[in-house]
Amino acid sequence: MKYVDEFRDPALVAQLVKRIDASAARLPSRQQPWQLMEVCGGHTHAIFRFGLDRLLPDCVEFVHGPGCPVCVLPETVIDQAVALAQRPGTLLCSYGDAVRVPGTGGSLLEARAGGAAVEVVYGPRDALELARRHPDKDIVFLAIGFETTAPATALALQAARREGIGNFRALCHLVLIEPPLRALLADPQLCLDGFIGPGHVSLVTGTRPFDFIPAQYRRPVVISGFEPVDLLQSVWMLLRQLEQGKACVELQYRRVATTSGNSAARAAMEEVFEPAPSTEWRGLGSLPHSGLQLAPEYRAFDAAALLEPRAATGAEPGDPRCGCAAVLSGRMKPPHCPLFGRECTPATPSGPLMVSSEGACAAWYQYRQESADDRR
Amino acid sequence: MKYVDEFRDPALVAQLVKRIDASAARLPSRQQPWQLMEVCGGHTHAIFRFGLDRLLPDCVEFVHGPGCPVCVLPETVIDQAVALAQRPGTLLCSYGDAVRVPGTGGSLLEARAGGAAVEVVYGPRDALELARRHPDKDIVFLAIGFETTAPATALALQAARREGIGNFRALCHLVLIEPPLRALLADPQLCLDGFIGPGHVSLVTGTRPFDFIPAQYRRPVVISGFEPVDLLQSVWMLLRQLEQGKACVELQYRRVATTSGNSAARAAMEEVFEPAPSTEWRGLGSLPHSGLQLAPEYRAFDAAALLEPRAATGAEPGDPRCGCAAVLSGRMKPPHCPLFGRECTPATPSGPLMVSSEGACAAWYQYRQESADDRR
Amino acid sequence: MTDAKRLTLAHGSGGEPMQQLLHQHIQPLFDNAILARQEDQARLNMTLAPGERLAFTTDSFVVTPLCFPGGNIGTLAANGTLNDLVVGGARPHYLSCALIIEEGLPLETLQALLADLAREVRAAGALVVTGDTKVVPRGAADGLFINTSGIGVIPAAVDLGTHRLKAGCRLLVSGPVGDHGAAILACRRELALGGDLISDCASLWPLVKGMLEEPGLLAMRDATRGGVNAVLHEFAAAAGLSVELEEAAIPVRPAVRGLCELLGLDPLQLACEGRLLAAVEADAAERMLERMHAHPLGSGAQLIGRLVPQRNSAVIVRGLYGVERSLPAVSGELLPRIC
Amino acid sequence: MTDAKRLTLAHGSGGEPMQQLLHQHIQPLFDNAILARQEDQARLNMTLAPGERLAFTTDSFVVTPLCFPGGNIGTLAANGTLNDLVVGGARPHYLSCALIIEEGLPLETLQALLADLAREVRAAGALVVTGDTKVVPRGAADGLFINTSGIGVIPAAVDLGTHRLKAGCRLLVSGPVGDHGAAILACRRELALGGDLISDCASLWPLVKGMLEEPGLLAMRDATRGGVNAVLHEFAAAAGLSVELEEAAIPVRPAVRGLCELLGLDPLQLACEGRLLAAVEADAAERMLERMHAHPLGSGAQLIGRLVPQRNSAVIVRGLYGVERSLPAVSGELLPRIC
Amino acid sequence: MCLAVPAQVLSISDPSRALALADSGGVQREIELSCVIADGPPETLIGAWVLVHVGVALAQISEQEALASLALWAELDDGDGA
Amino acid sequence: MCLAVPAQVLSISDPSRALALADSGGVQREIELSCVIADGPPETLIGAWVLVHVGVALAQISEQEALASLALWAELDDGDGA
Ligand code: SF4
Ligand code: SF4
Ligand SMILES: [Mg+2]
Ligand SMILES: [Mg+2]
Ligand SMILES: [Mg+2]
Ligand SMILES: [Mg+2]
Ligand SMILES: [Mg+2]
Ligand SMILES: [Mg+2]
Ligand SMILES: [Mg+2]
Ligand SMILES: [Mg+2]
Ligand SMILES: [Mg+2]
Ligand SMILES: [Mg+2]
Repeated sequence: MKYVDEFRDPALVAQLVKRIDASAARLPSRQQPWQLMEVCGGHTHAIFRFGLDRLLPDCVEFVHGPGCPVCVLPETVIDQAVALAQRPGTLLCSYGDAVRVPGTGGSLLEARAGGAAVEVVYGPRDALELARRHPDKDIVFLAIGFETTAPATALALQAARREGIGNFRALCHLVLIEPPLRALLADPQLCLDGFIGPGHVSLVTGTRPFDFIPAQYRRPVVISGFEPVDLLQSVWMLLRQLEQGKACVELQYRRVATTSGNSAARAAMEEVFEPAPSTEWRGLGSLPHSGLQLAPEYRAFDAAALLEPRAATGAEPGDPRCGCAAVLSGRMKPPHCPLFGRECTPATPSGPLMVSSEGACAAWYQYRQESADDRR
Repeated sequence: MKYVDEFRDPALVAQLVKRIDASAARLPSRQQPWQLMEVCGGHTHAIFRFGLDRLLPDCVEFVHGPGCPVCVLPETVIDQAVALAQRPGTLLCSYGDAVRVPGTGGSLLEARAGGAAVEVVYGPRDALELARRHPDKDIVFLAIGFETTAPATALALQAARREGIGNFRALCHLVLIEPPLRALLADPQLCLDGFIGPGHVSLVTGTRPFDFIPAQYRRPVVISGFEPVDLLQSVWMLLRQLEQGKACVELQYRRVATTSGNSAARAAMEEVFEPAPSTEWRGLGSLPHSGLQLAPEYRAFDAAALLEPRAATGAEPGDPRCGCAAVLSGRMKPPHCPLFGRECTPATPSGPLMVSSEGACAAWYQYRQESADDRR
Repeated sequence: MTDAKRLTLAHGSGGEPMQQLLHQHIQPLFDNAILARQEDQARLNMTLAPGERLAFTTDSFVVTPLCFPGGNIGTLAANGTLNDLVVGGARPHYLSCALIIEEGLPLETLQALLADLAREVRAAGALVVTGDTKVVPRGAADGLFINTSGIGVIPAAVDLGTHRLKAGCRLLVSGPVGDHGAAILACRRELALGGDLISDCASLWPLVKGMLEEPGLLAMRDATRGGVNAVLHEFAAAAGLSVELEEAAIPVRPAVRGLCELLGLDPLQLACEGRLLAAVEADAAERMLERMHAHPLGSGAQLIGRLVPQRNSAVIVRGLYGVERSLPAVSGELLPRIC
Repeated sequence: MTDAKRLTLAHGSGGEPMQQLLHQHIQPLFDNAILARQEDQARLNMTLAPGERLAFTTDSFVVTPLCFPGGNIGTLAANGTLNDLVVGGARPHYLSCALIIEEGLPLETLQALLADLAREVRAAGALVVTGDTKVVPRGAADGLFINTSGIGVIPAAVDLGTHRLKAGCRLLVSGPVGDHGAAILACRRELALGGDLISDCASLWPLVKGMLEEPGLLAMRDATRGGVNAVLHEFAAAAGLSVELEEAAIPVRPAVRGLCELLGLDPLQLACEGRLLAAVEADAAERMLERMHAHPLGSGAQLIGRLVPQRNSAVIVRGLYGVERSLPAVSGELLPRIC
Repeated sequence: MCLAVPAQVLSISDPSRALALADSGGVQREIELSCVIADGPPETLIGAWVLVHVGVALAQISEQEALASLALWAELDDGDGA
Repeated sequence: MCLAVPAQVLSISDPSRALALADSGGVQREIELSCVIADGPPETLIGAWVLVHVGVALAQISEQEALASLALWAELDDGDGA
C-alpha cells in the first residue's frame, strides 16, 4: 500500500531505533524515565500493534493520552443513544467503535439484542443515505469524535439541510483536543516531558491547539503520523528538542499536515456547530468550552429533541473500582487497574478504555498480555 | 358437541331421508328435477361435506346460491386491500377466507409473500386489539360479509370511536342478501322450486328479506340450520309446501332463529353504516342498494381514504373462460366450467368460487371429485 | 458469558464468547465423550452387520411459539428426527443439533430448550454428537430455529417403505389426530384461543420397537406437516393406489374437534408430532392393533382405512351417512374460515 | 407451482404445493436414486471395513447476501460441510440439505442456489440423499438458511485431531487468509465498499486427498468463523500449548489487507471458506508444504508458526520488528473502527 | 356464509364492554355479548348457550326449541311415513 | 483517534456534491472531496492521493514531502549517528 508500506520498512525502523538510542544516551541521566505522551489513541494502537514501546531504550517511555473519542464518551451519551435506538420507528447509526461502550443500562449492542434498532456505518454520509432510503424512519447518527471527525458530520448535516432530508438527525458528542490537554498539563503531579501530537486532528486544526504547550509549559510537541517510521521519527525529534533544551511545535507528518490545517473543514464545522458551554468527559469530568453543539440554524437536526427530557437520573456511577479516570490522565497503567483482564476484557468491557482498540486498556490487553507477564 | 352432534345423528338422518323420499314420491312427476336453492354457502359446504345431495331422491336437486361473501368479492376490493397491505406502516387484517381470493394483481397471500403486511384474524375485535397494541401502525380490517358478519364490524368500529383508537380503520365490502335474490328471481330463465334460507343471516335480519319470495314469486322458503338434520328437515319442509301447493316462509332453525331477528345487532349496523347507492358483486355485476357503506359519522374510519384515488384502472377482466358468473347464478354446475380442476383448483383459484370452501367450485372439487367421475 | 443474560451476535462469531457459550452452557447438556472432543466432525465407531443399512434424515424446526402445551422446539427437534428414523424401522443412534439463534434470545430459554432436547434424545438411547451455533441479527430469524439430523441403523430383517404397499393392506393410525396442530393454532395470539389442546409431541421409538416384532408391517410415516391427509396422499401416490377411509373410525379428541368446528378446519390436515400411520398386511392388522394398544403411545390406535386399486381420487372418505367423498390433498397453509 | 414465481407458506405446508416444489423443482437438481425414494429417511448401503470410522458433521449457513463474489449460500453450504468432514481425514459420502425459506424468495433464486450446492457436492464425489423444506413468514428469516449435515468415512490408517498436537509441530496455512470474510464485509450495503474481494469458498477435498498421503499430518481445521485466529486458539487450548506465529509469513491478499487497513480489522480474524490450517510434524513440514503447493488450492500455502510449550499467552505473534505480542481470541462480532 | 358455532358462556371478562369467556367444544375464546344481553347485566348469561360468529354472540340457543325440533322427528317416525 | 487511510481518487461520481470514487489498497469507496478541492473543479483531483477519514478526504498527500521524509532518514544514516 502506497504511503503505508514505505513507512513500515524494517530497515528504516532499525535505523531510527539506533538514532533514538544514541539521542537518549545523550540526555541527562535521571531517576525516572523520559515520558512522552502520545495524545492520540491511534498512536497508542500503532505503538502496541508494532511493539514500538519495546524498541525504545529503557529511559524513554510512552504514556497514553486522552485522545480516543470512544474512551472519553460519558455513559449518559450512550444512554441517550440507547433510548433513541429503542424508540419506535427510529434507527440509530453509529461508528463501530461506539456500539460496545457500556452505558448505565448496557451498550448499544446489548440494546440491539434486546430489540433496539442499531446499524453500524462507516461514516455519516452512509447514515444520510439510509435516511434517503427510509423516509418513514427517523435516522439518528451518533456523532462522536474530535476535530478530525466533526467535519464529516458537519458536511452530512449541511447536505441534509440543503436537500431537505427531515428524517435525519444527529446525537452529537463532539469534543475538542485542546481542553483536555490543558487540563492534563495543569495537573501539578504530572511530569510529562514531551508530546506526540495527533496528526489527524491537526489536518483540520493545524498546529494552533498545541502552541500553548511549549509556550506555557515549555514542553516540546511533534505532530506525528501513524506508521512506525512516523512515530519513531517523532520520538527522535522530541528527544532532539529535549537534548537541545528546545520546546516548540514541530511537524513530522509533513506529507499531509500543515501548520494551518484545513480551512474548508473548519468552515463547515463553524457553520453547523457552535462551542458548547461545557462538555462531559468520561474520566475527566465536565470541562468548559471543550466540545461542540449544533448551531441554532441546525437545532432542528438535534436528535436529543426526540427524547423525553429526563429527570436527571442519579445515574449509577459504575463500578467504583474502575480505573479509567486514572489511566486516562496518565496516572495509572492499565494492568494496575483491579478490573483489568478480570471483569474487564474487550468482550466484557467495564470501562470505555477497554472498548476501542485505541483505548489504552484494550491495546494493552490485546498486545501486551504476553509481555506484561514476561517483563513486568 | 352440544347442539351439533344431535343434529348429525345418523338414525335421524336416515329417518329424514325416508320421509323425503316419500314426500318426493307424492310430488307431481315432471321432466326436470325439483330444484331447491340453498342460498347460503355454509349450506353448500355442509351438503358436500356430509354428502347430503347423494341422499336425496333423483327428482330433487340442490342448486348452489350466491350466499358466500368471499365468492362475490370483486377483484377491485382485493386490489385495494393489497394496496393497503403494501402501504408502509400499515397492517391489513383479514378473515382467513379472503386472503386467497385473486385480485387483478394476485391475492393478499401473494402480496404478503412479496412483502406486504397481512395478518389473519378471527374477528374484527382482534384487529382492534392489534391497533391498541401497535399505536404506531395503521391497522386496516378488511370487512366483508353479509348481514351476519356486519354487526361484528359495527361493534368494533363503535368501540374504536368510543375509545378514540385512531389507527384502526375498515375497508368495507358489506353486502345484503335480499338484492342478489331479487336479481336471481327476476331472471326469466331460472326455474327454482324453493329456497333454503340462510339461518345465520336471519339471526340478524329475521325473515323479512325473504318475504318477497312467496309473496311475489310464489316459491316456498325454509330458514334452515347448518347441520345435516337441519338441512334435510328443511328439504322435507320445502317438499311438503310444494306437495301442498303452499308458498310461505317457514322457520326450521327455531332453536336460534326468529321472525324478527336481532334488533341490537341491527341497531349497531344502522349507527355505523348506511345503504350504499350501488355495490359491485363478482359474477353479478353492480346491484343498486345491495350493500352498506360507512355512515358520515364513521367516515374517519374508512381505510379507502388512505389510498391514492386511482385513475379508474381499466382493470383486466380476468380469464374470459371463467365460469363464475354462470355458476354463481345457478346456470352452470362447477365441473362444466372449462377451468375447473385444471387452471382452477383450491391451490390456484382462478375465480372466487374456488377459494372459500363454501364456494360451489371448491366444495365440488373438495368433496365430489370421486363422485363427479363415478356418477356423472 | 459473565453477566450477559441474552445471546448476542458475539456468541456466534467464532471467538471467545462463542467458545464460552458452547463449553459452559451447551456441551454439558449433551454430556458425551464424542461431542466433548470438539472436532469439526464427530467420529463414530460403528459396525454394520451384513444387511444392515444406515438411515439418515434431517429436519429443521421453526415452530412459533417456542414453547407450547405438551412440548417445545427442543422436544420437537429431538422427536421429529428420532421419529423420521424409527418410521423407517431404524434404531436411532446419533443426532446432530444445529442452532440458528435470533440475537436477544435469553440464555436461560436456550438452555431449558436444549436440556429438553437432550433428555428426549437420551431417552431414545441416542446421542447428540455434533452441533453448530449461529446467531443472526434481530429480525433475521424468529427466536430460534433448530436443525437436527439423525443416523440410525436398520436391521437386516426390516424392509419398510412405500415400495411394499399393495391393494388390500390396512391403514392404522396410532392415536388421535391433529393434537399438535391444534395446540399450535391455539397459541396464535391473533386467534386468542384457550382450551385443553396439548401437542402429542413424543418419540415413537418405544412404540415402534414393539411393532417391528410383529409380522406384516409394510410401511410407516409419522403424520407431521400436512397431517394424516398428507401421509395418505403420499402413500396413494407412491403406490399408485387409492385410499379408502372410514370417517367414523378416525380418532379425534373433543377439543381438537371443537377447534376445527370453530375455525372451519379438518383434523386430518392438522399436524401430529407423536402419531404414525402404518400400512400392514390385511391379515396382520388385528394383531398389530393389539400390539399398539399395549403401549401407552398406541393406546388410541385405530384401523382407519385400506388401500384399494386406483380409483378416480387418491383418497376417498366414507362419511357418517355412508356417502363417499373425495379428500383432496392439502392445498396450502391452514387458514381459519368464517364462512 | 404453475405461475407462482415466489415461494409462499403454502410451499412449506406439507400439501400439494410442497410436493410439487419438491418433485418438480428440487429433487431433480440432486438427481439420485436414494433421495428419489422420498422416504422420511435415506437408507444407505454402507460397508465399514475394520478400523474405519464414520465422520458426522452439521452446519447451518446464514450468510447475507445470499450471493457474493466467489460463491453463494449454496456453494458455502456444500463446501462448509464437505470441509468439516475432510479436515477430519474423512472421504465425504452423503449430505443432507435442510432449507428454511423466508416466504417471497423467488423460486428461480432457490433453484440456482441449490443447483450450485448440488454441483459442489457431486464434484466431491458425494450425494445429497435427504432433505427438508420449511417456509416461514416474511420477517421470520432472512431470505434463506441452509443446513447441511454430512457423513463421511475415515480410513483406518488416518488419525487426525487435537489429541495429536505437540510442542514443536509446525503450522501450515493453505493459502491467503480472510478472503471470504473480506468479500462478505464488502457486500454490506452500509459500508458501500467495492474492490477485488472474492470469497475463497471451495471444497478442500481435492487438496486434502493428497495431503493424507503424506506422513506427519497431525490435525487440520478449516478456518471459517473467527478466521485463523479462532483455529489457533482452539489448537492451543485443546493441546495445552502455545502458538508462535511469524507475522511476516502470513499470506494476505493486497485487497484484503486494504480492507483491513480501511476498517481497522485484522485479517487473521476474517473468515475463510476454502483454507485450512494443518499441524504437522516438524520434520514433515517441508514435504507437506511442497505437496500442498502442487495443488491449485494449496499454491499459496505457507508455514506460519509452530506449537511451543505453554507460555503466558495462548497465541504469540512475532511482528515485523521482532517484537512479540499476544494475539487475543476474537471477542465478538467484527466491527469497523474509526479510531 | 357465516360459520357460527354454539358456545357456552363461562364467565364475564369485561362487563363494561360485554365481553365474556365462552367454551365451544372444549375451546375457549373471548366473545362479545352486546347483541344478546337484553337489558340485564351480562352476568345473567353465565351458563347460557349462544351462537357465535366471528367473536360475536348473535343469538341465545333455546334448549326447548332444540329438543322440540329433534323430538318432532322421533314422533314423525310413525307419522308421515304412510 | 481517527483512523485515516491514503486513497487515490479514481473518478468523480457526483461533481455537484464533490463525491468521488477512491481506491485504498485495492478497495473502492465513495468519498467526499469538498474539503480538499480549493476552487477548481473536482476533476483536477483525479489521480491524486488523499487521506480519508470516515469517508471524507481531509488532506492531499504530498509525494514530495513523503519522499523527503523517507530520504531524510536515508541521509541521516551516516549523519546523526556520531
Ligand atoms: S481495565 Fe477497564 S475499568 Fe480498568 S481502567 Fe481499563 S477500561 Fe477502565
Ligand atoms: S372453476 Fe374456477 S373459474 Fe370456473 S366457475 Fe369455478 S371458480 Fe370460477
Ligand atoms: Mg426428516
Ligand atoms: Mg420429519
Ligand atoms: Mg416424517
Ligand atoms: Mg459449525
Ligand atoms: Mg422476530
Ligand atoms: Mg460442522
Ligand atoms: Mg464448519
Ligand atoms: Mg470447521
Ligand atoms: Mg422434513
Ligand atoms: Mg428480511
